[in-house]
Amino acid sequence: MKEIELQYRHPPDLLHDGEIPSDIRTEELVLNMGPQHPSTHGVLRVILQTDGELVLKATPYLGYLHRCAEKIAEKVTYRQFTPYTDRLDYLAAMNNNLGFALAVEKLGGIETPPRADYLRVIFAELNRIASHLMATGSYGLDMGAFTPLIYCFREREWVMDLFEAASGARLTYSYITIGGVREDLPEGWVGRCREFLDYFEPKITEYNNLLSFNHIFINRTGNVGICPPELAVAYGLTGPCVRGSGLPWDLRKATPYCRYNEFDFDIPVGRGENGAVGDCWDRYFVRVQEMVQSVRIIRQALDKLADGPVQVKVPRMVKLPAGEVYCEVENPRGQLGFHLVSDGGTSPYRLKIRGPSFCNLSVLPVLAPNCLLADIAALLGSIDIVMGEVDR
Amino acid sequence: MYTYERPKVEYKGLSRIIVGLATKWGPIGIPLLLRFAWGVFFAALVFVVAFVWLVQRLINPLLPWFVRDLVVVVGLLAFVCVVAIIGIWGERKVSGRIQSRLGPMRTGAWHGWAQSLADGLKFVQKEDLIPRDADKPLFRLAPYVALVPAFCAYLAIPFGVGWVFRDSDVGLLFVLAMLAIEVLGVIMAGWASNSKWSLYGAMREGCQLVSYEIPMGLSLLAAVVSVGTLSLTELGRIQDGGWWSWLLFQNPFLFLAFFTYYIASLASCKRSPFDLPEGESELVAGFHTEYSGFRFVMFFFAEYAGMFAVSALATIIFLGGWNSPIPGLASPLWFVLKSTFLVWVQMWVRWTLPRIRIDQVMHACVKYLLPFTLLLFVGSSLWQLYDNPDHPLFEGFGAVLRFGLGCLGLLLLGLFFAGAAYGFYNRNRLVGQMVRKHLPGA
Amino acid sequence: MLETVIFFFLAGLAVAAGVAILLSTSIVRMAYWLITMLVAVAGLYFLMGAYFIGVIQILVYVGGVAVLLVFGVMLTSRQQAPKLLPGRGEVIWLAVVGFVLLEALTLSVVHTRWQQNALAPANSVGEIGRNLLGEFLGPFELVSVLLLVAMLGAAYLARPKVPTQGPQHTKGTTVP
Amino acid sequence: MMGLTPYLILSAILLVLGIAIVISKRNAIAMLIGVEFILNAATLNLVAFSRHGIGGLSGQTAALFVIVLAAAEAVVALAIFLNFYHTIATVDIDQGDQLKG
Repeated sequence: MKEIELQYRHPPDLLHDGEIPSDIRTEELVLNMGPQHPSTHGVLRVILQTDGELVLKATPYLGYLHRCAEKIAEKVTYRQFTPYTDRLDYLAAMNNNLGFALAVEKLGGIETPPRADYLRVIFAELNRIASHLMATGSYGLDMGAFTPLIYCFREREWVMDLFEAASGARLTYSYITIGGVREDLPEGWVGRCREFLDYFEPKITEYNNLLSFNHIFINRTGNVGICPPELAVAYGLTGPCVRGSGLPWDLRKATPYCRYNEFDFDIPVGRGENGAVGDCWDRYFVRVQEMVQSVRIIRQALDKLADGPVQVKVPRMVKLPAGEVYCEVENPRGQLGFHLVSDGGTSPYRLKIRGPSFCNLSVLPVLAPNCLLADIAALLGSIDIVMGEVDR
Repeated sequence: MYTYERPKVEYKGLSRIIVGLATKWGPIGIPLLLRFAWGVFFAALVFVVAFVWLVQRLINPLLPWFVRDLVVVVGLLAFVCVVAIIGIWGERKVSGRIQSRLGPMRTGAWHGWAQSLADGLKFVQKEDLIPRDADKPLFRLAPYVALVPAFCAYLAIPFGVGWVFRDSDVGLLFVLAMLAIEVLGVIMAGWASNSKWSLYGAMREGCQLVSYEIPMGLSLLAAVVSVGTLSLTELGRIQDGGWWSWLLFQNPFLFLAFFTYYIASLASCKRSPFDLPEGESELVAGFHTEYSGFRFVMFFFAEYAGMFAVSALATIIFLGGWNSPIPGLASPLWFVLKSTFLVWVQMWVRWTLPRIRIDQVMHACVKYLLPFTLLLFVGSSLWQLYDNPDHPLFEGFGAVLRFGLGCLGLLLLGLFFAGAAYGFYNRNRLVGQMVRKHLPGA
Repeated sequence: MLETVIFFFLAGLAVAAGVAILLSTSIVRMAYWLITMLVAVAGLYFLMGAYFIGVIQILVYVGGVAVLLVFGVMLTSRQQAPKLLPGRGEVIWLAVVGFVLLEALTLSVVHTRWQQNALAPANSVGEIGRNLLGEFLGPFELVSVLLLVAMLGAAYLARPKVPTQGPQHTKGTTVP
Repeated sequence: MMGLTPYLILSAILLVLGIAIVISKRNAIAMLIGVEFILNAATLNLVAFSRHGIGGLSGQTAALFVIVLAAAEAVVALAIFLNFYHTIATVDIDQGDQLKG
């Protein structure tokens, strides 16, 4: 890893702590970006050392949204903790619920019925679409294009409506619970969902025309913030960030859960079409392609949906056997891991959460040097962090 | 229990008198004023009429231009304000329509027409904040330095034959000069705010405007050499007689110059995709990060006044000004209509495109726009010979010259239309074709 | 009458700007006072009917040179520089020289009998253009060459001296 | 109708002010400002003479040259000052007394 770092870090003579080149004394300006800044996606604070518009060093400072989620887990029961997982990555609450439910089920040896599994897949993928819509839309906003955001919100609204119909909530669902999903679908939901998919699929092409293939956009994002595959692996990037670097790594294929092995879908990877492999555009475009794949998965899952129970009987006060388990799921932003240690009681002894945004953010100080100020917004947007999960 | 007490403000000097009068007479006077609003309005009207009559009768013999100038200036000021107000409302409506929403609908009865008035009222009420470490005189001065030149530009813009405050033989240069001063206000604001974001905004503005002034001026000069006057009235007058006599269609170089001018004018109004000085996702709000209340509104007014001014310039020089597409219907309405259309296109562009990076802005100007406009300028000068093949200098090979220039012009136009067609069929990849990846020091 | 009022207003503004620069210690203020002077002088040109020169003054000086100057100020005075004040001896020497020079100039101006010819026509753009390409063609060409040289020189002087280490964007990462 | 004399006196005052600024300031950019004053004084003179019929329009033409030269001068001078600033990190010209940068 040391060699990789040396290889891919900026030239040493431009480093802040490096040697200053022969006859020039650049005057550095320390810029405090955030925690209230429009493009830091929440309350991230980045200290930038800049020389004019050139960024020499970027240091993220975290903790403005720390809410002790892991500590709270030790005080509440397993069922009670499910709503807290909603608040981790609040844009992909379904996926968070799924990760936690799977961890508990794995430790408790609980088998879920097939209908519950398919419903979980449907909702996880729908939430992936909603989350990626948010990510791509706000990425346009980071680049100065306001309109894609509104379009993406329009589509996301439909997804929210679907979620509301099923779970009653629009942001924090707590729908996927231990042992299955909380309730069965309301009447007509499947038809409505198909309607959405039919409507949504051509829209992706529209957004590609509006934003993805726009030359200004490509020039702003292509060849910017290049994260080569070795670096991505070394820094533990997951999700679209690692796939954007050209590595087809997806937990849904690698270690299938929730009957993901029954579905036919591809893993989109960055191919460096508009620059080098692993640039911001690749990371962005992987998200767009993943939405197409999610639509494919949802269609198949809707076809497979058969009648049956949506949850198994699990006591209200879940008690897990003593032991520990680590369970990861593929969130929209990467791998969300729950390391659950139980001492046989009604609440976890220790719960360690591996947040994908947190790990992805760690690569920012490596990629940021030698970018322009405007590229920092591009970089942050392409890493696509959610501070609720970074700070937990 | 902590309670917040608003610090008692000590007023001094003139403000003390004003505040004292307002607190004393306001509670009595304002309800009265509201009650008798119509009466006050008509009284004011009568007073103004009487004043104008008095001025005309008594002072007019001494200063014959005084009343006319006063009326025209007040009218222009009102026009600029109306342009800004309608522009802000229109921007929101246009953005709303582009983004498949309605935009403001509630304020005022019809389609939220009073939205910007309400906004203005809100801004006036806001607390007038000045950062502690700001350079206070410059901070206060900056909005005026931005707004006043933008208004002054209108003094030389003719809305029709005779519809101009001062018809000058250097009108075009005057408008350009006034638009060039505007940047000083922005830089002043950026510096005086004592905020790093503002400073970055000001620096970007300085770079961008000084660079894009050159292609802008060259594109206009390409039109000027084909007419031979800098007077805007004259420029408009010679385009009388149908759309085919507009300078846009006079020669192929001018047709292209119109587009280069439009791009450069986008940059000089700091409109998207060149809105780097206030790029909200990079520099919070750029040069006006620290501004609030009415000072902020003044920057807004300056922006919209500038937008309309550059569009008006394009209208007069390339689109026939106040002349109608069909000869014989010339009217200032045409002028306003065409300028409004160009302003609308600016809005359309703004709500469609992402923002360019600063190095790309500079490279697009220096490497692409500047040489291209130079070429257009030279070509347009040569085209004069096409129009005058009998010039004694070219005796003998006038026909050859004519043929060559015709071929060159056709080639350029053909290339333009081929490019446009290519762009249309690849319209998802059209925009920003000229921008390349560059970095300082690369 | 009005012309006199406007003249004295603009002249006063220009002189006040000069005095303010002399007394000021903040370089940014100095730059903005310079702009005040430039605009005032442009106003005087307008007053004299030299509209073209006035507009060019604003376009080139205020829109170009002054912006450049303010830009230079922003680039170089970020840190709190020590106030660069002249010494006492310098001030005395300056006052004497300035006074003598001013006296000499004003006296010579007042006591010279200028031959006042007919006034130049106000509409002068075309005339100046003809002058530039006729009588002053040589200087005109020289100036254009000089501008080119100045541009190249400035670009050369202000070039970045960092050994051009290809930044990240252009490094061209290879795909393994 | 203003005569020629007020303009010439104003020009003289501006010239002296410019010289005073150049002499008294040690900041390189302030000196540049002084030079601009001097050049403007000269231009004002030229235009005033031209206005009052001495030399016809040659005065205005020459004023044009002065403005152009001033622009070129300002650009080069600023480039030098920026270089100077980069090299010795100050704009105090008294510090630039060594021949090697």
